[in-house]
Amino acid sequence: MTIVFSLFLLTLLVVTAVAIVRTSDLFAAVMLSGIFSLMLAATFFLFDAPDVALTEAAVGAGISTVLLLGALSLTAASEHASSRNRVLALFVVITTTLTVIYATFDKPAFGDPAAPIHQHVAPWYFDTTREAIDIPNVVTAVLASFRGYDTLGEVFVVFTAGIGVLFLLGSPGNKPRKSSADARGLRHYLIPRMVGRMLIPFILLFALYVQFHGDFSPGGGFQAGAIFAAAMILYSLLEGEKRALAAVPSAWLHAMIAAGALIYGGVGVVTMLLGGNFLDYSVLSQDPIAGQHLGIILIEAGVGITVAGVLLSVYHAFAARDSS
Amino acid sequence: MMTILEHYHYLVFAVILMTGFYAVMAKLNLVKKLIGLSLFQAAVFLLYISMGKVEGGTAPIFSDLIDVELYSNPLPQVLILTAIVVGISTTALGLGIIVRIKEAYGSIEEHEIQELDRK
Amino acid sequence: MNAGTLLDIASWLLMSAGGVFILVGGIGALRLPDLYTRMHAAGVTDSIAPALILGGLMLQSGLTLATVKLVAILLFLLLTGPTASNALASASLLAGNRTELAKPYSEEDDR
Amino acid sequence: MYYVVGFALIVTMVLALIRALLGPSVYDRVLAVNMIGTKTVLLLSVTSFILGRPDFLDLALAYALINFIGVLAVLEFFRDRASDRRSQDEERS
Amino acid sequence: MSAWQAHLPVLQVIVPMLTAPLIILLRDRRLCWAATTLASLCSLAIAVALCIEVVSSHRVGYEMGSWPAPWGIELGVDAFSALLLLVVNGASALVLTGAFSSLDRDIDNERQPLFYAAWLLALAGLNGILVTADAFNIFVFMEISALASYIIVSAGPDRRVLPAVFKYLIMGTVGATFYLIGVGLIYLMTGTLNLADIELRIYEVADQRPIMVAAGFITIGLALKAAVFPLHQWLPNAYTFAPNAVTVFLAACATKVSLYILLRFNFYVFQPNLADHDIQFAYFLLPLSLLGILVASTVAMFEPSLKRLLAWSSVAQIGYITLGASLISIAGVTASLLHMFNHALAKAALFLAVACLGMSLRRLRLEDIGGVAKQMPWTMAAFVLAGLSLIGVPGTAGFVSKWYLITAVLESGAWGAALVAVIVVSSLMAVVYIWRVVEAAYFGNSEGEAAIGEAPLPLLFATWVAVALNFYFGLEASLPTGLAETAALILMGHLP
Repeated sequence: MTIVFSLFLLTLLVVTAVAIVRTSDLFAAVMLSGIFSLMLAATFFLFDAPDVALTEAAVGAGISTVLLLGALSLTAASEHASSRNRVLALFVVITTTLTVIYATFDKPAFGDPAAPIHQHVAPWYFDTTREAIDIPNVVTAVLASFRGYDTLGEVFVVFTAGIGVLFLLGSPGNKPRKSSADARGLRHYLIPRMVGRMLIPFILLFALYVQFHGDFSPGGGFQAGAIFAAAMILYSLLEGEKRALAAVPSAWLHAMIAAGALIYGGVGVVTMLLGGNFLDYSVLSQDPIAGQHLGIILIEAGVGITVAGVLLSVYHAFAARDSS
Repeated sequence: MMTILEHYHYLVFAVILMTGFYAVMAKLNLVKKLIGLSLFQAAVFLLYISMGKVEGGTAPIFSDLIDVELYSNPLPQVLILTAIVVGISTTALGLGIIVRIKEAYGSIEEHEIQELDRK
Repeated sequence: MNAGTLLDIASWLLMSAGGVFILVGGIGALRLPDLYTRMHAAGVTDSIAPALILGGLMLQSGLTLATVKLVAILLFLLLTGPTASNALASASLLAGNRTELAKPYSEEDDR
Repeated sequence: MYYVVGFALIVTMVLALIRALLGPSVYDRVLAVNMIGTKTVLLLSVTSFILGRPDFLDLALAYALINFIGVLAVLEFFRDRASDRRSQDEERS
Repeated sequence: MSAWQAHLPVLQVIVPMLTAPLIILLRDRRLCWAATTLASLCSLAIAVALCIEVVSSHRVGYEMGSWPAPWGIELGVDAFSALLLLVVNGASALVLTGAFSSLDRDIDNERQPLFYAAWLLALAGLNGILVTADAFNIFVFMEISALASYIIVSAGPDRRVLPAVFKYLIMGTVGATFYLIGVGLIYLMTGTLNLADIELRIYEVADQRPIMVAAGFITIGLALKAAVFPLHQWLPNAYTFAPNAVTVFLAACATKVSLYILLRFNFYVFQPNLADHDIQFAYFLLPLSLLGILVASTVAMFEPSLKRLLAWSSVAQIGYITLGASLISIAGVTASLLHMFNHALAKAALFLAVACLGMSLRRLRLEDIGGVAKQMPWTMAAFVLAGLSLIGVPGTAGFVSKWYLITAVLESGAWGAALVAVIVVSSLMAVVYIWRVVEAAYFGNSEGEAAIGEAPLPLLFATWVAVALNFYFGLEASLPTGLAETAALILMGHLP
């Protein structure tokens, strides 16, 4: 029955996507893409992917919207000309789509348990997670242990993006924000400020819960890092850039970015020194299962620290720039 | 009819992919291109996640509260977690470049930038 | 008629009432003439409707961890919904938008 | 019963989406986004009961807080724009 | 030592990768450069060690986290990866050794730690692609190297670098996403991500539409990233406006690694299993290669900017590489792989010479370098010798691969003579565009800027090392040819 919900949501997704491309108001496009992400996340939830849904909501609807708005406030609010090369683009796009649709009809039907994808590799993950890792969240097990090397790569993708934005926007020759009056945040909105202040500790607590409960329920380092960053962004919105940077100075953020990546890589190096293969957490402790638990907790912490550091640095890099 | 319903999510994937790709190719505004690019990537997320779903299954997290023994496939979810992170990283970097372009050229429209370069 | 059925009926009543409020609010947000009246309608879906629906769910789940989470969600929504509405309304007012229903009045009235 | 509520939520999401598409003012769009956010939170709560996994309610909580932060970020954006415009006006006058 | 030997494939990636976070904690720019160079040299040493192992045992495997493939991620280094590991790490180490002064001039002091970190990440990403045997893992490292490349390109001093890098970002991401779609479809039909396992299992579903479409998506996506004509639009400007040292690094290896994945998928995964895949692949690639060679060489002949001239020449040279591959014969693939190696040598030397010129001249158009050979004799001599290698004069590395290519083309049958004609014509075109530079530098009029001196010694040294390698591998080509031949046998399915 939930399939019917998903059909509706998918249709709404298409409508939203077309609207995003058609509107020439960039702000509306950003708002709509926030909506798009929320609905996409709800669809993921219906497709049994709560971890992905949480990430998509935190990243797509939260962080991405904030970053796009930050960039828009530095650039422009609307498009000038609509488009060019329309015929070529339409031709390429329609060809691509027809190819994709052409491929569709030999695909296994939606949700068919006999499809090869569910038969070949997947069952092993469930069995081995029960035997060798012993945590309930199989997604976390695959993410952190079976395919931990991918996740290491993922952390370094975030790391790269972080140093990239710092490299592009953190340079000298860019003027710091002009007046303190401008960087004051939403101070004159009394009610949001009071409510926000009250909520921030709970959001941080929730981030910690998502971080450390990720073995048992949807969540983990990436989601927790994004939520932590969101809480600090909220603080910065309410109290202004200056106070936020006083609470978490940018030097700390740099250190966080490097430290998280080093924790993750360091765990791998330690496992090598202890005689295992890279990222083989079993050697971290006498008991292989305890070793796996320890390794997963450590690397998830590394992921969380780097992600929170990068997202916050990127936010500050945009927010600290003068728009004129 | 049944095939269409069974493959509905693939069709949605194709259409969203097309919409995003069109924005990337035809739009001149750089922010719009980037939004189109993230739509393009979002479509791929949808492709992966929908192929991991098992009818009648539940999320791949063991729990005492449930009695089904049929779980959806965790692997596509892991891959997409990574891909989402890659997506936001690309968006962040792209936005950084756009801000610098705006500062250097005073415009974020591709044709205007090309005009300025030609001078 | 035992306690379980009673609870079920109560929760169903709550949830259907919530559903009705949601729909009413949605229609209002679409049909009403200007921002402030629409906000008024949307407020229904942000306050009473979640209370009813989540209340109904709480009755279903009984005294479990799920109920605690539901209470947390409800509290959060009840706190943030009106706050967001307030911020939105004041932002719109500051930007100079006036409701079409109120009598026309000039800037001097504020000072 | 859950389904009825779910459909009511989806219908309202459609209505709010139409509002977001129509606009006309940016504040209407923000309002619509906020509405869709709340509806998603409720939809998630309801579906986690339908799916029999009430342990996933954490997600709904996360959505609620992200939605809140999103709305505040948008308002900050407008304050920025408004103050920019005001300072430009002042410079001009 | 022997304990570490087993870890070589993973060390190849993590040595540069884990140095990057340490670099951004350093403040002093010289220290950053020294640490980066050291990491890159270590990485080169590991690549050499891997090469030695590969020569003796064909394939070095590594199970990440001790989880067996196909469930865990497997690394695997064979002759093909080893050849490119040498190219990538050699180019990075060589450039870094010489380029401190050049980079120091182009980039503000405060931003240098971030720049060097990005450089190492680009290197780690390229290495990661080369050593892994997992289709999705390739995507992850492709993105690391791509994002890091955007950063190091964006360090260019001209503002025109920004639109160029944005275009690079858009096209690179589209290419990577196409690849991801293709991998998704393959995964959907086979249920696995390990390349060897895909190869085994794809046979059963090879006639189904998603697989064919996946082959198309992967090929086009990677062709986009590899700048195969006509998908090369991002390349000339990105190379032209990047800092000179970055251009050397990217021109030597970035597109070649994309070609590596392209060839690996098409030969190793698809070709043995998909009916007619070889013919379709050849029909797709052969005309594009020929067009690319001719069009790009023609553009290079009329291009006024020195760096863009060489960038267009790169597009043409990519055409040679794909031409060899599209012959679908062992000789053709050998020529193609050998040309990857030799072209990297020639282009690295040429761009290093350009970097030397860039130390003394502010603008690098042909009219600006008039008469510069008098002030910078060593630099221009290096440029001329490297140019000879690019043209393919006997005794240079460029000659070896062109010889292999012509032999392979002649073997390919009826069209052979026509293809040879194209190669000869385009070599003549290369003579023309290299000559234009030489003519300007030796016989042009020097305007103003009288008192310019020779480039700094380290940079000149690196340039001459690159030139010397061009001649060494032109006379003693057994190492690259040996690796390329083994790799071709692997790709054509004659070796496990």
